[in-house]
Amino acid sequence: MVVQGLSTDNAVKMLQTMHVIRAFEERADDLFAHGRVHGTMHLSAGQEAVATGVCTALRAGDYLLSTHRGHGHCIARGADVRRMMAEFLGKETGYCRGRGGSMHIADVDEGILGANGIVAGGLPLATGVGLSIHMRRGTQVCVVFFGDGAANEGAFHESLNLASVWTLPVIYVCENNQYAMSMPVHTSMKIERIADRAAAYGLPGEQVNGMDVLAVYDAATRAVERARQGGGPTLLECLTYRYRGHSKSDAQRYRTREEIETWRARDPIVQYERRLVADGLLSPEDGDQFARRAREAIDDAVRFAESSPEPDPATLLDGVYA
Amino acid sequence: MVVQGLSTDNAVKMLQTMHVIRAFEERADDLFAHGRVHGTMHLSAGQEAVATGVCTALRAGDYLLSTHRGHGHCIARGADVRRMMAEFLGKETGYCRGRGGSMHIADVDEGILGANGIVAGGLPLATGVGLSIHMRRGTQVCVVFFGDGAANEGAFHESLNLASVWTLPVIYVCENNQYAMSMPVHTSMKIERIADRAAAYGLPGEQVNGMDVLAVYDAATRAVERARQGGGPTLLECLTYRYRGHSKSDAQRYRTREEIETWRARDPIVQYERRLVADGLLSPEDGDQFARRAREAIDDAVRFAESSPEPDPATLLDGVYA
Amino acid sequence: MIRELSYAEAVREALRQEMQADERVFILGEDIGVYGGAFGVTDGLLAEFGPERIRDTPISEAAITGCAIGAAVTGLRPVLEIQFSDFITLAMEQLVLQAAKLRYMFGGKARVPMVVRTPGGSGTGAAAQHSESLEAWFAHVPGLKVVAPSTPADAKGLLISSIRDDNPVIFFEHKLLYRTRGPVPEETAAIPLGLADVKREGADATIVATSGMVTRALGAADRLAQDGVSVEVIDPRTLRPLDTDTILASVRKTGRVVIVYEAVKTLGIGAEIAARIAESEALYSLQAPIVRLGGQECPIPYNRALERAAVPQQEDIVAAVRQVLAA
Amino acid sequence: MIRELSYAEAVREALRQEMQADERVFILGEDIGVYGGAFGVTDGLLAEFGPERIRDTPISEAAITGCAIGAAVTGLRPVLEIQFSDFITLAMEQLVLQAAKLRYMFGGKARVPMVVRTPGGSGTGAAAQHSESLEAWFAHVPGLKVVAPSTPADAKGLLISSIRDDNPVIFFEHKLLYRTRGPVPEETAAIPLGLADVKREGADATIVATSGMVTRALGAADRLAQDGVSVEVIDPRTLRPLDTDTILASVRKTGRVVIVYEAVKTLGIGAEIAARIAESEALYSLQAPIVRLGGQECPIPYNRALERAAVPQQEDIVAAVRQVLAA
Ligand SMILES: Cc1ncc(C[n+]2csc(CCOP(=O)(O)OP(=O)(O)O)c2C)c(N)n1
Ligand SMILES: Cc1ncc(C[n+]2csc(CCOP(=O)(O)OP(=O)(O)O)c2C)c(N)n1
Ligand SMILES: [Mg+2]
Ligand SMILES: [Mg+2]
Repeated sequence: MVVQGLSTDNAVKMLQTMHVIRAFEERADDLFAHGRVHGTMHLSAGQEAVATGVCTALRAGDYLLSTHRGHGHCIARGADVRRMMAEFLGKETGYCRGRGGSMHIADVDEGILGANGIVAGGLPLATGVGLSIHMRRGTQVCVVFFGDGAANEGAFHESLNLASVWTLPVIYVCENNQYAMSMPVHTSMKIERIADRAAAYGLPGEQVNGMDVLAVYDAATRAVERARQGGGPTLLECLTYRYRGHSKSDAQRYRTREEIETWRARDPIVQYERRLVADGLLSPEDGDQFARRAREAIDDAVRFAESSPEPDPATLLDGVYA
Repeated sequence: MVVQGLSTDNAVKMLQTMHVIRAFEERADDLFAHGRVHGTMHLSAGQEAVATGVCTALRAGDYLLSTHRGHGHCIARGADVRRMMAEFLGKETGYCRGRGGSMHIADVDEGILGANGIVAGGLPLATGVGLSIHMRRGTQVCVVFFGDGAANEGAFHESLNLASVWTLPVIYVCENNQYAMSMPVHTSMKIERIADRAAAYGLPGEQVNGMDVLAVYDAATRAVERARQGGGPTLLECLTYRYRGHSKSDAQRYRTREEIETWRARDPIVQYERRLVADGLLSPEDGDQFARRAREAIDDAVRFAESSPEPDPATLLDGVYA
Repeated sequence: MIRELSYAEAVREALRQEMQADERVFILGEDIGVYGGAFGVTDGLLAEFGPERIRDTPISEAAITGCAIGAAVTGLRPVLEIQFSDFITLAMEQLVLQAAKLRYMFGGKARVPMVVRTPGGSGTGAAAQHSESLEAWFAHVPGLKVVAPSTPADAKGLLISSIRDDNPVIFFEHKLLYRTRGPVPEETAAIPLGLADVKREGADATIVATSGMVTRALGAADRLAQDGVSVEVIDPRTLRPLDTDTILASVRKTGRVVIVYEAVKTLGIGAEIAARIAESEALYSLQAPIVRLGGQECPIPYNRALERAAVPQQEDIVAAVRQVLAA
Repeated sequence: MIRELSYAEAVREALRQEMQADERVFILGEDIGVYGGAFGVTDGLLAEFGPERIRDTPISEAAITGCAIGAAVTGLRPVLEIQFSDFITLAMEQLVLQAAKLRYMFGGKARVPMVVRTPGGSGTGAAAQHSESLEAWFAHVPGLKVVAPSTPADAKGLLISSIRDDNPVIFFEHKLLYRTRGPVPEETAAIPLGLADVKREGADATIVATSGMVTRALGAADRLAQDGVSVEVIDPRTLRPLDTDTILASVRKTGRVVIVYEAVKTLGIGAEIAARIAESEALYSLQAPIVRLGGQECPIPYNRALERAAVPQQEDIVAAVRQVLAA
């Protein structure tokens, strides 16, 4: 057990999950580069530890809301990469029958209430999910991810305040990856720590190293526990970095190659693998094998997606109304 | 000189101003009760010290944005009570030619950029005014008033953040009168001091006794000075109380008579008058005379308003476009 | 004889009965608890249902709308009150990009059973930021339903259907109607969404009127009847989906149409109604160009006379009917 | 011969020339600086004008809109970029209750000379929250002007007029048009707002098409010409105010009308155009019911084939013209 409450199984599984996320993102990039995708995408390579650490702290029945950069969240929450990939390619077998695409992957039955194309758009919804749990006297919690840029939207403010006054079981996870598209976080706000904004609502805020899956897991577990016990919401800021451009086409003129390399040197997967090996929970070969298996799983997902049927245009109007 | 930088003239004028505001509000209530007003109104009796203290800290050329409860702000900023009263009665001679009414009184030429019917609606505008001053290298400042309830709107968050990152000369004055319509401030947020929200944006926040016009003046003067010198925005919270109901019809089931009496015992006008008398700046008779003159000025304003013409319906479409 | 209720009471009765029948139903909004709502509609409900289900909120229109959506998606049936329909402008993203689209974007998966009740319209001297009639915006949005009752009975019956509907419904009440009275059944009789009501039958001309304009249209019809003119008055009641059939049938019968609505004329609901007539075979029945009477192309002014001039009045409707009859 | 520019370049040239000519003009928006805008429209302007006048903002659509309004009221002439027109849903209160109404509410006093530039439309696989066509909402609002150019030349000329206009203008660009090329005058020739353009003259039928649909309408007209059908194509260009005269003149000439727009059919701009025809004397010239081709009544789906099926295509326009001719 590498941190309090984490089983060996889960400790190992976290590494596997991070590999799958990385493999998914790399393949997505590749598919895009080869012109196989009509649409856009936002990759989370570099941020795997946040999704993985947070989602490992959840249990069945909990809810999750994600962002435009949501592949990792869904995978970490147990979504099927085949149906994700099919959605990415716009196929009928995808999670959204090809209607949603990368920015709207959802698995409503499993409590994944959707990626969201609107920056901070998920925060009010998550607050409502928290209200719903609260009113039904449930013991679930709701996690919502959002970026550093999203923390400047009015929806952030209104949502955290509401969750605070109503003591809702919502964990607001800010993935501070240093940029909102091209805007550096220190240009978009004049404070050092986004977590400090929690004080404006009278709720706990914590900043963690988002490149360290154990640190994320640990902080998330405490926040989840507090929420489950009726202790209300938490703002959890995870310091991380996106390796790729913002979306499909991004010349990245707003940052330097050196900066990227500095962060890559702290790669969450490499670091964690080393740690597990050092702790004797893993042999060095295991790590390579996980990476390979992850790529195989994604290969399989791509095969599934590519061999899946396109939606029938005659079904265009399906699902507008219940 | 009762506080730093305040001339005797201004010290006395503040008392006169507060009397005029009180008289205006009482007469407005009266006109309403007598069915002479078609529309709604929000009275600021009890809050005179905030408007007066803040506006006395301003100079010609500065800008002001007000709220639905805006009569006091306009009077303290030097607006003509005749044209205000005419507007209240919907007359052609009113500030807005009878188009705006109580909630939209504005004197654009004098930098009073309007009361605002939308809670927190003025904050983004004020931020833009600050940007405009900043870009023109002006030495003016912009003051925007809003309520405790408004501090929970997204516009509050976005505006203060922007003003902070751009170091804009805007003073955000929160009139915390303990209620947003029927909602007590401690139910609408889980923090003790709204001023503390300033920390979320890296800007100075200060809470003052809003029943003490000198305290308000003093704090406002410092904030205005800072803004004028390029030191950026301030969040100034003034603790105060509205004596009347929220708007025209309000059974006030959300508060007790005792609570109202407790606050009335701290009446800003009575207190300040005592202070000026104690300091020898005023004889006790002066105060009564100010009150009487204020009522006379309002009588005159009502006469002006009532004898003014109604707008001609043929001019309905005037002023939609420039 | 059926007892009479005011429109506000009818709304309240629908809320109360649905809350009694279904514990998933709850209300949230600003000042709906001890205050009873800005127009008194929820008065008394706090005492009956308590603060959990009659939930006063801070002033945060976007987030409370999101709260309703999030609660709806996870199994509750929220009824959100937006204090004045103007303030819905602060919740457009949540309503239009989230509530209306979630189900579709998710491949037909989630349900969003929520109602947004909100008072619209002018006539109270509340000026430009408290008098909007914005229903056409929402009627433009697939995924939403839009309801605008004109009588107490319709208000009750349509609100019941709206609460029971599994889709987001924007329910526009009208400030000037709150105190109007009419017969309302005591039982929880739902009126289906999407059905127009012929408020008065007639043969010479058709008036299609919505919300607060229905009363004025009926008044105009009375006035015209004195001159022997027989006017049919149709209230669509639901604006999305719009019951085109009932309207077209009337047009085919009378051949003369006046459409009356309070919202700004350009692109108000009357634009769609006129367009549906013009693109149907009913076009061939028209004996005169359609006349639309909508709000003037200006914000709502404060002064009473100006405010009156800004939206159609009974005499305008009478004149418009005479115009289509003269053509 | 006149040089060619892309639509995006034409917009940029208008911005640059107006900024050079008038130092009160400045641009604000998300990622418009070093990034050059999500669609590259402002690329290079930061280098030329510096970060004060090419002002990158945090992600705060409501407040940056308010910033534009506040700056405009106090003498500057801001041009605000909203990265995708969908996000304008977050700024409706500021645009509709403040920018559009300030002047009127203040008795005709303030001026609000600002432009909101924003890309609309589908076709890029961006799905339901990044593909809206919302122009009809704004065309419903007195106090605003609404522009939607379909060619590079119109984009430049209309943007110049919009920047020089003393009222708030919502300027809808179309994502699929950014790379289309056409002749654009080098000088700063303003095209007046409120004037439709006859993009092609014809005698047998009229197509009124807006924004991205104009190209498709012209394509359809070409196709129909092969069969000897002569189609007139009108682009209103400004949606508020709408140049009704030009449309009615064409209807009187051809007697057959197809209206094509990408927004959801119900209450899209075509509703208003059809209504204006139906309430005019031009009604008597109609030889067939009007046909409106609008977007389907659903959010924009992701999948390419579905996305295509959701909005009118050239072949749909051809079929619609055949239909009005057959009637
Ligand atoms: C309301 C809104 N504004 C702007 C955008 C365009 N946009 C998409 S992602 C993004 C940057 C978001 O930054 P951040 O919240 O830090 O998340 P990150 O992309 O870094 O994961 C922007 C501006 C959007 N989708 N929604
Ligand atoms: C956006 C918006 N929401 C709601 C309202 C209705 N309303 C008007 S004033 C008010 C209370 C405002 O409280 P606060 O900001 O504390 O100001 P106060 O009235 O106490 O001066 C409410 C809910 C409004 N005008 N605008
Ligand atoms: Mg970021
Ligand atoms: Mg208050």
